[in-house]
Amino acid sequence: MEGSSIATMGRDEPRLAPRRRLLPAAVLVIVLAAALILPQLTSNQFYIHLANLMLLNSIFAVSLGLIASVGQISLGHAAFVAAGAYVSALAALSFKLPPILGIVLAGLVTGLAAVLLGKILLRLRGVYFVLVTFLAGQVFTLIVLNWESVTHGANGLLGIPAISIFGLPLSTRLRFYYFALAAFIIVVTFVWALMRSQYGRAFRSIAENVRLAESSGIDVSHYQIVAFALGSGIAGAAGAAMVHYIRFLSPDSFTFNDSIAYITMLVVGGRHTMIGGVLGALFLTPLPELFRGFVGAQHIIYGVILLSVLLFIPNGLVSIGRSFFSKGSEPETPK
Amino acid sequence: MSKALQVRDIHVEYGHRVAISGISLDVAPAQIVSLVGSNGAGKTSTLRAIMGLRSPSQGEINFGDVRIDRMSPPDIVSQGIALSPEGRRVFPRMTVHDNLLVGGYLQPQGSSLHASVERMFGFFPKLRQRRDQMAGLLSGGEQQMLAIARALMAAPKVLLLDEPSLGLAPIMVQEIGRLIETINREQGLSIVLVEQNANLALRLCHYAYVLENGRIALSGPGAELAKSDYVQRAYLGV
Amino acid sequence: MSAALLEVDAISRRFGGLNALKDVSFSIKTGEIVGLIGPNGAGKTTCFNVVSGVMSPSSGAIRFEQRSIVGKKPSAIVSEGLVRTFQATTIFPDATVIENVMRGAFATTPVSMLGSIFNTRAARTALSATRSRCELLLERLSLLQFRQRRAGELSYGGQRRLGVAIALAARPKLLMLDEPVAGLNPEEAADFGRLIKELHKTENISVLLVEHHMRLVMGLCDRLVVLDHGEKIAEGVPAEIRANRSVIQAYLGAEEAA
Amino acid sequence: MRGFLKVALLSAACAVSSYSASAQTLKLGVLATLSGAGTAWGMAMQGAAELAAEDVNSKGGLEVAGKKYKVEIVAYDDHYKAADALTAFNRMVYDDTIKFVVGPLGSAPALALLPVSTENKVITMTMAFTPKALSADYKYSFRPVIPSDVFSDPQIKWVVQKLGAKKIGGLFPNDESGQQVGAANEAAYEAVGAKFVAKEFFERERVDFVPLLTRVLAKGIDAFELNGNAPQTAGLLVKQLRELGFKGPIIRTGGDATADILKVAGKDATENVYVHQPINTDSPAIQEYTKRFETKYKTPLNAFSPFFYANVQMVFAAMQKSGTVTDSDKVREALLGLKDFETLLGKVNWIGEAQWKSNQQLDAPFYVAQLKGGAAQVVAKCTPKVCE
Amino acid sequence: MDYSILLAQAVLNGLVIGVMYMLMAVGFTLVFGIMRVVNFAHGEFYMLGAFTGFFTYVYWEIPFIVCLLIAALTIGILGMLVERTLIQPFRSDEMSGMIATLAISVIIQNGAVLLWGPQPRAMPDIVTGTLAIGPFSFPWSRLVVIAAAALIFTAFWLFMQRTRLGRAMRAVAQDTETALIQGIRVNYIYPLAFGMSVALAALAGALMGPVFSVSPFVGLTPMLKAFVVVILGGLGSVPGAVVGGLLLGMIESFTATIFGSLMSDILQLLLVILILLVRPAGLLGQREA
Repeated sequence: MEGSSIATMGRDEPRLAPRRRLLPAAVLVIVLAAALILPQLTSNQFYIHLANLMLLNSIFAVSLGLIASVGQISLGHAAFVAAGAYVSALAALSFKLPPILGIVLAGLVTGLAAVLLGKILLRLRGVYFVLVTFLAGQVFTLIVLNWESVTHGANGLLGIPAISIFGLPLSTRLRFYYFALAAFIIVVTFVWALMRSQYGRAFRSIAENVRLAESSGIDVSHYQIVAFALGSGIAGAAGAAMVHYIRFLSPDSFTFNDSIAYITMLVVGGRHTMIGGVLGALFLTPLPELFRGFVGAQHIIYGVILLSVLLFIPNGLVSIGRSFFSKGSEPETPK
Repeated sequence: MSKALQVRDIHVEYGHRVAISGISLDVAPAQIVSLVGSNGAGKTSTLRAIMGLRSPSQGEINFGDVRIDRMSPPDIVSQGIALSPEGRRVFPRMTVHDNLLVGGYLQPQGSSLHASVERMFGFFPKLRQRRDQMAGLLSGGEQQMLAIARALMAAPKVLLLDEPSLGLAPIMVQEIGRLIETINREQGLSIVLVEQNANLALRLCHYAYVLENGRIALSGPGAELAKSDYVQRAYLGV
Repeated sequence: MSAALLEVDAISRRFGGLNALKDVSFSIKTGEIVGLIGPNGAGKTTCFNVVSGVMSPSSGAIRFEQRSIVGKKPSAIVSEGLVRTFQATTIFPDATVIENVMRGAFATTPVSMLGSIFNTRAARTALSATRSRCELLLERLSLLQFRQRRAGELSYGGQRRLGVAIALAARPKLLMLDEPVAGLNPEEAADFGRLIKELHKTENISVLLVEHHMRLVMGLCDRLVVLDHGEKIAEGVPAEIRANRSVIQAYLGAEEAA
Repeated sequence: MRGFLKVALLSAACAVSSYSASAQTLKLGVLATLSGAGTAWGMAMQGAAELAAEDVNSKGGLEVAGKKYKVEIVAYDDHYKAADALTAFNRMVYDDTIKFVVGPLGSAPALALLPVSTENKVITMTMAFTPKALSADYKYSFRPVIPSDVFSDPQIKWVVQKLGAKKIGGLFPNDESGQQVGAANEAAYEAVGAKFVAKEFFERERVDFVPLLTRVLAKGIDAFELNGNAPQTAGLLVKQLRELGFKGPIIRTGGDATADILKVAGKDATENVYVHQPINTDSPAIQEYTKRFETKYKTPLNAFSPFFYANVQMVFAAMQKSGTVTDSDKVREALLGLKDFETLLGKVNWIGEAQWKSNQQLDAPFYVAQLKGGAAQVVAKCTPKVCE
Repeated sequence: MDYSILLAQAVLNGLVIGVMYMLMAVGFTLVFGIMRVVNFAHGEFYMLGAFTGFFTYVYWEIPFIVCLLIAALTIGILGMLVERTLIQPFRSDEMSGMIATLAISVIIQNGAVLLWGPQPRAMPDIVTGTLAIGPFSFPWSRLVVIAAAALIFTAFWLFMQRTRLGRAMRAVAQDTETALIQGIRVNYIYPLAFGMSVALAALAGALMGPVFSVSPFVGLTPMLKAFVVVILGGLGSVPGAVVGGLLLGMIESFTATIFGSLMSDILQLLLVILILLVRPAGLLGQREA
């Protein structure tokens, strides 16, 4: 996963020399091993909680990146996360549906909703799509807030059960961590495989030149909807997973600010790459904790760091990693 | 009114793409100079370099005794060079009148500016009729006139015209041609004319350069070039 | 040989109150090279857009291999074998040259989408076959040496050729070229003409060509269709067109008059 | 996976700091809204904790079982959001190993972290008005402030009888507390023979209420109820009601907003306004606290602050009584055992057995005041049963 | 209450919030039109304007109109500095620029909390009393807002239409490069336009201060509404912002009076989405090439 990216994958990179291929593979193995072992070494539940949020946020950012890979930025992504969360939470509370199935259901429902919405909204491109998704997200929040008979309105949903796998409830942070890690690996692998496939080729074609993509026989509306539905479906499923971890859900849980947060992760990490979204989430999620003690100034420091990253690492955190791996052999091509 | 424009061996690149590799031109006062060549030959890039929109990586551009190739476009405008860009590029949601006023942005404001506007209306009576219309609603030919008039509002000593005939009906092309001659004659302005319509360009000019692949392939007085075998074959479709 | 490959039957297209195309009809037989000429604003590009499905005609019928293609998406029309290029250079500037052509071959790569996700043996085989085909195309267009370069870095002429390579990768039966040599120098233009002729011969591709370069058009085309103000004013072999009075008035004469 | 490096570094840094500080220190958490629109309430809670800590620290620390503990306040922001509150609370519980927390603020954060506080036996002093915040199942959750569903009934009865109001109107924010209060209020008014003829909800961000008030006034109301609205909103409502020409009584039967109503609406608009007053502003102890708070924080006192101050004092007393600062079970027992505890609020007790099967709700006297000439004058003293 | 009174009340109220939305949206759309920046910090400048108006009026006790001028000037200059230092680096990158303005918004808002505390402050009325016309009564405080906003907007409009700088700004908005070759120094136009834009927001804030109240958080609502207005009227279109602002104000006022607040909010958003789908560029917007 490391080193390859949405932007460069499928670009038919020059075959790497065996040693150059080995380095990323070795890094991958080490990182994976660390991810498996590290949580065992700490007894501090807080870090594990933080790690869980980092994994979930990574999935949100990657799923948004999938939508962005057809050149469309959604400002309503949190609405899909919330929709998934509500589907699974309500299914668990009202119909006693096991959360693990609820997560699947959430993914399907939000994906399907994205297909229907996409047919209408994806006619717009660029900044207009950004704006209409913003509005759609606002409408969703209002509906959830006011459809009290189903969503309990602002009161929120309490007592949402934890995920349970073969009778083992994932009620501790550590257990959920391994579940989230598995989900993260599945999602990242899936998106990586997708972007390497003909789908990825179609997505990138559309992002780069819609007209030419269409006249190359690529059905633009179809592939845009596929990307939107998959991205939204993954977000919905991850939202569901999150709600069975937090176990409380209200209309405030996922709002416009969260949509913005996901975009920020993508941009700070490096928006043209999948791994960028992951890096952004891993960097920004724990960032506020570093200065949580400075109440009041906390947000100011966060804002300053965000600005600094944008100013001094304009291509995102991923550009640091990439220059490390490529050792300057391949000149950076400006967008 | 007697400054000469000199371009000395300029090179321009866009990223890895070389647009111009060593072009030199001379534009004497009150002279019409045409640049002829196909798309991508470097004609527009040359005008953009003169105008300061893209600095050359090598070479020099001098206007009189002032070196201008490191100046910003506004500074170059204030030196007395104006460009009517390719595709006309009028400000579509501004009136004809406002377009002209913007053209005179660096000129002293007030009554002398309004006198200039009146002069333009004298030159282009059609524009007077459309004074308060949005420029985007004008026909192609009228937009072209507006673009030229707007450039003239800067009271330039050298006028750069990029493809003034592009996309115009033949009758309009002829009218624009006449206008160019008139401007040159009456105002004593130097004009650098970039044209795909080689016929028109060679007929109007005193001197012409044929550009190919970012270099000058041929140069000479317009009438002479028009007679050359090579030009006839390649550009006049004879 | 005599069956019409493309039949354009009385198509019209209006923008607001403006008639960009009015009752235009023509047809192209298999194996023909047909030129579409006319002054700027005559409706050539609109005609291209309507035939390739980018916009739908206000009225009229378009048949490709006897099947109506009106209302079909451009991508579906491409799959039928009708492929176009665009006036300006249209490539995917950020992708490599070979990836550009692979994208052009998207619809003609016999691979299941799922298969390509799981990278099955069948998918790998199909993709590598496509890749070989694309490399062949690049070779013919003298672009092979640049296969790993970013397409945006190619020269102007290189980008134009790449545009054609992308179109050819879709295995067209009818190739619609929109001003393919605009902006090329005379030598390049002549080379380009030879290339089209050769492709036409070896790949058995029919061609519809919009072009202002009269030498190329006259030398290349079997037949010409002339548009002016959205209407067809003449049709015939090059020699007839050259002698046609109304064509001279509307179009060719413009040069003389100037 | 660079994030893990970050966490590792973070954990190292925190381990060092918490080790060096743990020797004779008692850490008290404050988890409240310290940014955004709820900041005023959050600061009231933070200030209360800090002032109570100052009291004991100035005497060399809190003496428990012969040892002196310096009280240190650890304040985190919950952003008024459940997920953020949970993260901050996790850090408090697991990283800072805090057992006593002033907070959380707001119903969503409170509900979201009940399982964690129960599991880890962390005593919380909640400012959340949802009835679900207290329960025998969540036995470490205490509420030192007065929620309107418990206390508004006697006031409504008193006000309705005194003013003879028949038709009541009200606007409530469309959030958890707004929806609760709206329903409770309507029931309480109807119980004493008045009728709630106009009840409207609005989105929290709204600042212009004139269209809604126009709508409410069109129903011909005698009196207007302000309960459930944030202090600033209450002030705006009074101001805009008066601008629309409404001259009838305006009532607020729960939640302190007096200072803000006076500030926002101004002197003239606040005649004929009756407000719930959680504290007796005439009491010297309260006046002294107000002065202390306002000198230190340069911001007007929010009337909930003394409740948290009193509550922290009670926790300290319970620690001394039980002889431990770590065993929250023992401290909880001792806390519940405090009877008629003397505070700046007067004598206070724990109640709630009837509603929640557990005494986790603070009982303190409260007041009804009338606004006159830009100041509040207490006109009745109340208990949960009756106002006089 | 009589229906005609209800109606008059709704119209007046629609006008008040409409002009506020208009002032906010005009500045917002100006910056987008000229610089392609979606300025999420726009609301914070509204807030800063409200505070400036508050402090100058309450502590210096100078005429309110002078307070307005001071607010516009100081916040305008602050805006120019912010543009020069923090927004200019993102000129070619809309997405990073948008996130940069978010960061700026976070910094300004929390800085205001640190400086001035979270408490809302009530501003004394500038004028009191009501204007009674027959059965209708209109509070002067609101009428003053409408009049002032109309005046400010007229001044702005004249500046844009009749002055050299105003024309230059419009030219830059329509075609930056062509503006450059008319001799317009685009690098000075950007900070100037940004400064003017936030000065308009500051004026809106200072004007609304006495009507509502002043706190570090008052900027959020006008900012979100400006966002909606600009979508409705067309991104980058000043006339669109005017029409959109007044229209949204009226829609909000009438739907809230007739259907209540919740329906009003949903109806507004649905209407805007519908308009966007039918006319993607908004009511008066220009489709981008």
